[in-house]
Amino acid sequence: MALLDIENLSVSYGSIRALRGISLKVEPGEIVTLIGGNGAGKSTTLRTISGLLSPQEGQILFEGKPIASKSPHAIAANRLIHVPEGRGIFANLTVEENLRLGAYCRKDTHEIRQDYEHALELFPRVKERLWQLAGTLSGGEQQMVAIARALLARPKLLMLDEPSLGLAPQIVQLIFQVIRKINAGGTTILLVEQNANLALQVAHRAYVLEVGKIEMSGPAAELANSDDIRKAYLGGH
Amino acid sequence: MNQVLEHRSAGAAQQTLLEVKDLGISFGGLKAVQNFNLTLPSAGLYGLIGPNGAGKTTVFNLLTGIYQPQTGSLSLNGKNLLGCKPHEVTAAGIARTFQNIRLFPNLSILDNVRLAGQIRIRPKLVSTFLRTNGYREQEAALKAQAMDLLEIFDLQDRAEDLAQNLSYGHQRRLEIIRALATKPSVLLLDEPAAGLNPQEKLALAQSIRQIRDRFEVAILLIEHDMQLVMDICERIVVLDHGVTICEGTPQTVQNDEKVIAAYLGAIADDA
Amino acid sequence: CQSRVASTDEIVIGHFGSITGSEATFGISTDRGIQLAIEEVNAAGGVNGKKVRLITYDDKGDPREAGSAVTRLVTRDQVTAVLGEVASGLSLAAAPICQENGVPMISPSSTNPKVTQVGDMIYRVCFIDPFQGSVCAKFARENDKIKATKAAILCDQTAPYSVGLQEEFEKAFTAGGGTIVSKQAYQAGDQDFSAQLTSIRASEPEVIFIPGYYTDVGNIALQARKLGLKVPMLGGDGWDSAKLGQIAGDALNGCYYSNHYSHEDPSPRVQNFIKLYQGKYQETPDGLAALGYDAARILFTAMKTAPSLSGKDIAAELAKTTGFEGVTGVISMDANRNPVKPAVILEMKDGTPRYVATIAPGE
Amino acid sequence: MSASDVLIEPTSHGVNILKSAAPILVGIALAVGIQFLLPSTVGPYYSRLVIDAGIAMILAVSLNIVNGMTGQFSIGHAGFMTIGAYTAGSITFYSSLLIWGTAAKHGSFLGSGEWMFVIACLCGGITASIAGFVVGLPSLRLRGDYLAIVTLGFGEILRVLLQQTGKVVDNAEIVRNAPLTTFATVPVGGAIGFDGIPKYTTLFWVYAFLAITVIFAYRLKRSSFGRAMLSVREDEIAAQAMGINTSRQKLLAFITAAFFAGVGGGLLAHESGVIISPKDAGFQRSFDYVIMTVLGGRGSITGVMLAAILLSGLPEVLRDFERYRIIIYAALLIFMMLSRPQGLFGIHEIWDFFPRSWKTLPWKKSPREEAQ
Amino acid sequence: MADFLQTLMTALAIGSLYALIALGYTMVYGVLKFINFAHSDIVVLGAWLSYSFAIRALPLVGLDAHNPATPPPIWMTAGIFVAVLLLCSLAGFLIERLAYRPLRRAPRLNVLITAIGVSLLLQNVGQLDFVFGASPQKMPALLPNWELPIQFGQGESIRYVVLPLIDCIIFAVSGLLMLALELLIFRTKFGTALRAVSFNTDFAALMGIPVDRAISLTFMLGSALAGAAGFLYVLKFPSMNQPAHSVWVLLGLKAFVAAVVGGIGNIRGAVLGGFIIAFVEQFGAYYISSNYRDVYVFSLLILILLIKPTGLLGSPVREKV
Ligand SMILES: Nc1ncnc2c1ncn2[C@@H]1O[C@H](COP(=O)(O)OP(=O)(O)OP(=O)(O)O)[C@@H](O)[C@H]1O
Ligand SMILES: Nc1ncnc2c1ncn2[C@@H]1O[C@H](COP(=O)(O)OP(=O)(O)OP(=O)(O)O)[C@@H](O)[C@H]1O
Ligand SMILES: [Mg+2]
Ligand SMILES: [Mg+2]
Repeated sequence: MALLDIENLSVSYGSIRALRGISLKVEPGEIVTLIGGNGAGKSTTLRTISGLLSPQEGQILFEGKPIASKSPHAIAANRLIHVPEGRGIFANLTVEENLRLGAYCRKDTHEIRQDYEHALELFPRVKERLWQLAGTLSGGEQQMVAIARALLARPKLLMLDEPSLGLAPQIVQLIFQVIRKINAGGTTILLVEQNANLALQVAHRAYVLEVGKIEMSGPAAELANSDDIRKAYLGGH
Repeated sequence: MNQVLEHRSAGAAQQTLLEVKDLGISFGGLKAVQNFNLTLPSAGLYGLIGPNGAGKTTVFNLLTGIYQPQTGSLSLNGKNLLGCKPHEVTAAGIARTFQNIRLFPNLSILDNVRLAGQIRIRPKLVSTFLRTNGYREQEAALKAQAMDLLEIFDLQDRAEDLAQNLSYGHQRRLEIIRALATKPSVLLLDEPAAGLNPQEKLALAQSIRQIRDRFEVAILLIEHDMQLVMDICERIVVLDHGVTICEGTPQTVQNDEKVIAAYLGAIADDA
Repeated sequence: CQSRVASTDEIVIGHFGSITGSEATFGISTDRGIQLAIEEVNAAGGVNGKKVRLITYDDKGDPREAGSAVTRLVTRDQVTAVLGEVASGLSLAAAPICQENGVPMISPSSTNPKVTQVGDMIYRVCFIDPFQGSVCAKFARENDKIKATKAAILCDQTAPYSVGLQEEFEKAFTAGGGTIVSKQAYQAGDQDFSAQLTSIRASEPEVIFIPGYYTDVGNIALQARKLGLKVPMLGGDGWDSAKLGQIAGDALNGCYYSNHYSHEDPSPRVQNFIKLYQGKYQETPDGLAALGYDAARILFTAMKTAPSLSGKDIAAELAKTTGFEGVTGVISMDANRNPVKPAVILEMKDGTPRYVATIAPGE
Repeated sequence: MSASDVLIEPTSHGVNILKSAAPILVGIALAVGIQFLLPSTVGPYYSRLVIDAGIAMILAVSLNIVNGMTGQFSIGHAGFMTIGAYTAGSITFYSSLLIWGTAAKHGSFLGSGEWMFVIACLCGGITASIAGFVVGLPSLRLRGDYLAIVTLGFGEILRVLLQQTGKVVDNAEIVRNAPLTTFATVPVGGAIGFDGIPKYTTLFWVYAFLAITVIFAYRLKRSSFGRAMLSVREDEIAAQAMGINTSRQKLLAFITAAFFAGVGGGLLAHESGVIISPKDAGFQRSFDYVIMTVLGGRGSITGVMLAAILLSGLPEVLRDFERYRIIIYAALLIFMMLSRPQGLFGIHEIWDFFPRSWKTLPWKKSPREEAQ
Repeated sequence: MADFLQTLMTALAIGSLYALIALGYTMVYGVLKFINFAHSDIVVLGAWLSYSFAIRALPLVGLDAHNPATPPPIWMTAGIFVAVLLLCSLAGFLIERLAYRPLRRAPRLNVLITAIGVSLLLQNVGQLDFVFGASPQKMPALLPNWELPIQFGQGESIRYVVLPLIDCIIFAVSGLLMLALELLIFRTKFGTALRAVSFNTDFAALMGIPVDRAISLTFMLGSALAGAAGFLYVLKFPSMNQPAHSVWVLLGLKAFVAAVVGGIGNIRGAVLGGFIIAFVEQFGAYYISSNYRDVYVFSLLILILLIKPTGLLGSPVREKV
C-alpha cells in the first residue's frame, strides 16, 4: 500500500484553479520529487496534503486513511510533516524553542532527547545558535532550523518545499546529503525543488507538474535524461 | 521615449562610483560585518558571495541606510552617504531589491513602478488637487517611463494587476524593475535568481547584463548560484563570518582554497 | 412606528432622554414619572377629552443625538409639546429647536439657568443652580449642627449640573463669610475617590459639599468614612434616590441634601405619587421620576386651560402657572420661566432621608 | 503598443483646465441643488439627517487618508474635529459679539455672516491640522496599536482639558471691554459645552465642503502623494527603499486629514440643535469614524462614504426601538463585519462595480486603456 | 506623611487591579495581536455576576441579601468566585467562537471593530431590566471588613492610614496570577505553542498545535482573569455602576494603557504598567490636582511611548530585512 495516495485532486484559490485533478503516489521509503515551473502548483499540492488548503475534489489517503477533511494539526499529529516554502520558522521564538515545537505531538521524552542531539549533529551551525531568536538568523540558518525541527517530529512522510532556496552551494549539498541520510534512516520524502538537477539526482521517482496538471512522471533517472525535461527545466545542457 | 530612461551619460568607464571603507556593524555580540571594503566602478558588475549568514544582506542594509554602520565610511560619487536615511540613499542613486520579496502587494504593478519613479519628480499638493496641466504632464511622463520599464521583462500587459497576483518568479523581476525606476547609478540585487529554475536563471543572467549596458548602472549582486555569478560578474567579493576572505576575478575566487573550504564545497560544479 | 401626524382624538407629546448609555438610569426614571402622569390623566378621561400619547426617544446622553431626537419629535412626529432632558447640556442643544418651531418644552430637571434663557417656549420644573447653591450654602453656614466656616467641595467635572451648583455654592458660601479650603473633582462613575478625599482630609474642612448624582455619592461617602473623614457631607437634589441609602447605608448618617420634596411629606399629592409609582414599578421613585411626573402634569394643566393646543397658547398658559401643587413642591413660574418653589433639607439617617427644614426662595 | 503612443496624444490646455475644474463645479452645483430642493421636499428632520450624514462623510473620508491610505491607525480623529469645532465656534461667536453685538445669525444665504463662518471653518481646519502635525509626530516612531493608543490618549487629554475651560461670555459689552486676561480661562463653556454659536451650517455649505473633501481625497489617492501613502501602508521599509520619505508622508496624511476633520468640526459647531461639548473629543466618537472607514473598505472613498451614510443613519432608523436601539445597532455592526470583512467595497470604488459599458463613456477611457 | 502613605497604599491596591485587567488584555493581545475591546465588558460581567450570585446566595445562609450583618462563610465566597470565573471564561469562549473566529484571516482592524460591536452589545444587553438593569447597585460584603489602621500623630491631629484586607487580597491575587501566567507562557510546552500561534497560525498548525483550541483557551484564560478582576473590583468598590456606564470602558482603557506602557504582550510589563498608571493617577490627583487625572495617565503614556516605542519592558522588535 502506498504511504500517500492522491487521486484526482483539484484546488482553487477563489476563482483561480491551481490544481486540476492531479494523482500521485508515494511508496514507503521513497524519495519522490515534484518539479515544475513557477506557479505550476507544487506548493499548492503540499499545502493541500498538509491540510492548510481544502481540496475542491479528489481524495488524499495517508496510510490508507483519508485525510483531506482533517485539520492541519491532526495531520501533523499523524507524523505527516510539511516544511513550508519560506521555512515557517517562528521568528519570535528562540532556535531551541523552535526545535522543541517540532516534537509538540510526541510524548516519548527520552527519544525526543536523542533525536534532538541527532538533529544538532546534522546541523552544527544550528547548535551554535540555540539561544538566538530565530527571526534574526540568516536564510540558510533558518532553513536548517526548519529541517531540524521537522526531524524532531519523527515524520513518516516528510514534505520539503524548496529546501535549497537561497542556500549557499555548500549548504545545498549538505541539505541534500541530509535528505539522503534521513531517507536511508527510513523516512519517506516528498520533495519540491526548483533545483531540478539536484532533485532528480536524489529522488527515486519524479512527477512533473505544469499549470496544475501532472505532465509526466517516472523514475528520476529516466526523466533526468529526457530531452524535453532538460530543455524545459535543466537549463538545456 | 528612451530619453526618459537614458538619463545618465556614460562617464569614463572605470571611474569609481561607490566607495566603501572599513564598514562594520555588530548585533549584540555578533560581528555581522567587519572591515568591509569595496570600490565599485560605474557600470561595473560585481558579485558578493559567501555562506549563509556571512553578512551579505547586512552589507546591503548598511549601504542603503537601513542599518547605520558602526564603523567605516561610505560614499557615492564622492558624496558621503554615512548617516543618510534609506530614502536619501535611494535619492542619491542606490537602489536595491530584497532577498525576501517586498513589493507593495495591494498596489498594481504599474503603481509599484510609478511609485519608485516619482522620487525624481517634486509634485505639489495644490497642483495635485487642482490637477493643473503641469501635474498632468508629470503624471503622464511617469506612466510612460513605468510602462517602458515593464517592457524589459514583458510585464506591460499585466500593468493593472495587483502585485500579489504575480507568481514568485515574476515578483522577483518586478522588484528589479521597481529598483530601476528610481534611476539609480548603483543597483543592488539580493539573490535575484532564487526560486527560478535553471532555465529561467539563464534568461535572468542575460537580462542583468542588458540592464547594466542599457542603463549604465553599476550592479552589485548577491547570489548563491555559482554558475550565474561566475558567468556574469567581473569581480567577486567573498564574505565569511562578516569578513572579506577573498576578492578578485571569478577565476581567482573559484580557485581560492579559503573560498572552497568556506563556501563552494567540494562538488561546486554540481549546482 | 407611530403615525406621523397626530390623529385628532389624541394628543402626542414627546420625551427625549438618556434611556441607554451611562446616564440611562436618569432617563428611565424620568420616563417612568412621565408615563405615570400620562396613565393618570388618560384614566381620568384625558386632556379635554383627548387621550395623551407619549413618544420617547433615546438620546444616549449625547447632545448630538438629543438634537436629532427633538427635531424628529417636533417636525416629523409633530408633537404638541416636548419633555426633557435631565442634563442641562442636552436640554440646551434641544431648546433652540423647540423654540424655533414654536413647540413648548419643559425640562424636568435641567438646573442650569441658561436653559430657559433660550426663549419663551422653554420651561422647567426644577429649581435652578443659583437658588439651590445658596440654599445649601446658607444651610451649611447657619445650621446649628454644622455652622461651618470651612468647606471642601468635591464636584463631578463632567456634569454641568455639578459644576454649576459648585460655583453657586462657592459664591454664596464665601459671600456668607466662609472659606472653601479644598476643591476637588471627579468624573461621573469614578470608583476611587481616595486621592481627592485624602486631599480633602488634609485641608480639615467642617463640611464637604458634594454636588453630584446619587450614583456616585454613595461610593464617595463609603470611602470618606473609611478614610476617617467624619465631617458632615452636603449635597443637592441629585442625591435623591432610594439607591443612595441602599448603597451608603449608615455612612451618610448626619449628612444633608436639599431637595424638592420629602418622602415623609404627609400631603396626599406626595404619598399618592409614591404609592402609584411603587405599585407600577416596584421601586421607590427618585427625584428625577418626581420631576418628570410634575413636568408632565404641569403641561396637562396648561393644555386643559389653554384656548387651543397651539404651542403659543400652551406656552402662554405655562407662563401663568401659579400655585401648581406638584409632588416636588408648589410651583409658580417666574418671568424667566423658572419655577419658584421652596427647597427642603433632608437628613440621611440609616439610609433614609428625614425632613429637616424648608427654605423658601428669597429667605 | 508602447505607452508613449497614447500619452503623447495632444490635449489642449483649455480642455484640461475644464476637466480639472468640472468635478468641483459639479459638486458645488449639487450642493446648491440640495440646499434649495431638499428641505422643501423632505422637511427639516430628514434635512438634518442629510446634514449629519454629510458631516460624517467629511470626517470619515478624511480619516480614511490616515487609516485607510497611509495605514496608520488613528483613533483620535474626533479630537481633531473637536479642535476645529471649538476654534471655528469661538471665532464666529466672539467676532459676532464684537462686530454685531449679538451672537445671533447675521445675514442671509452667502451674506456676511456666512462668509465669517466659512473663514472660521477654515481656521478650524488650520488649527486642527496643527494638532494633526503634533499628533502625527509620534507616528514616526510608533507602529500600529501603539500609535492608536497614543492618538486615543490625545483625544482623552483634549476632552479633560476642554472640561476645565471657563464659561462662555455672552455679553457683547463685557467682551468688548474685557481685558485680555478674561480670556485666560478660555471661555468656551467647560463641561456643559459651547452654546450660543450662531447656526450657520446649511446643506449647501456641508455639501460644498464635502465635495471639496472628496475630490481632494480622490485626487490625492490617484496622485504621487497617494501612491506614496499607500506604499507606507503596504510596506514601510520597501517604501523607504524606493525613496519615499515615509515620515513626511505620515505627517502629511495626519495634517491633511486633520484639516478636513477640523472643517467638519466647524460645520458641526454651527449646526442647529448641536452643542459641541468636551465629550465630542472622547474616544467613543472617534470609534464611530474608525468604524466607518473599516466598514467602507480600506482606502475606498466611495465605500467609506456609503458606510458613513449607513452608520450615521442607522441609529435614527432604529430610534423607535428605544432601549433596544443600541443592541440592534451593535448586532448589525457585528453582522456586517462578519459578512463583509473586506468592507463594503473592499479596495474598489463604487464605479468599479458598474457594467463596463457605463464606464466607457465617450470622453472616458477604461482603466486598462488608460494604463497602456 | 500619613497622607503620603495612604496614597501609596491606595495606589498599590488600584495598581493591582489595573494589573489584573491588563494581564487579560496582554494575554489576548500577545496571541492574537488585537485589542480586545470587549475585555472590559467581561470585567463588568464578572462584577455583575458576582452581585447577582451574592444576593441570591446570601439568603441561603440566612443573611440579608443587600446588607449582610456578617460576611457569608468562606466557602460561599469562594464558590461565588469560582462560579464567576467559570461563567466569564464561558462568555469569553463564546465571544471568540462566534464573533472573532470567523474573522481569523481578516485584517486585524476588522476584528477590532467587531470587538467594539461586541462590547456595545454586551453593555446594552447588560443594561436591560431583566438582565442587570440600568441602576447602580451595592455589592454586599463577602469578606470580613478587617482593616489594619496605622495610627499617626496624637490627639487632635490624629490620622490613620488604613490597610483593608481586600487590598491585601487583591495584591496577593494579582501577584500570584502574574507568576502563574509567566510560568505558563514561558515555562510550559503549551506556552511555547501559544507564542508560536501568535506568530503564525498556519505554521503552528503544521507543528501539530491545535490552533483553534489554543486560541479558545487563551480567551477563556483571559476572560477568567477579567472575571477575577471584576469580582475583586466590586469587593473593593461595592457601589457598582450600571453595566453600560462609560466608566467601565475607561477602566478597561486605563488597564490597556497599563499594558501598553509596560510593553504589550509582556506579562511583567502589564503588572509594572498597572502600578505605574495607578501611581501617576493617585499621586497626580493628590499632589497636583484631581481635575487632570486622566491627563496624567495619557500624557505619561505618550511620554513613555515616545521614549520607548515598545513600552517599558517590550523588546524592540527589529525586523530583519
Ligand atoms: N494565496 C494565493 N492566492 C491566490 N492565488 C494563489 C495563491 N497562492 C498561489 N496562487 C496561485 O496558484 C498557482 C500555483 O501556485 P503555487 O504556489 O502552488 O506554485 P509553485 O509551483 O509552488 O510555484 P513556485 O515555484 O513559484 O513556488 C499560481 O498561479 C499562483 O499564482
Ligand atoms: N537585526 C539583526 N539582529 C541580530 N542579528 C542579525 C540581524 N541581522 C542580521 N543578523 C545576523 O547577522 C548575520 C548575517 O546575516 P545576513 O542576513 O547578512 O546573512 P547573508 O549573508 O545575507 O545570508 P543568506 O545568504 O543566508 O541570506 C547572521 O548571522 C544574522 O543572524
Ligand atoms: Mg512554491
Ligand atoms: Mg541574505
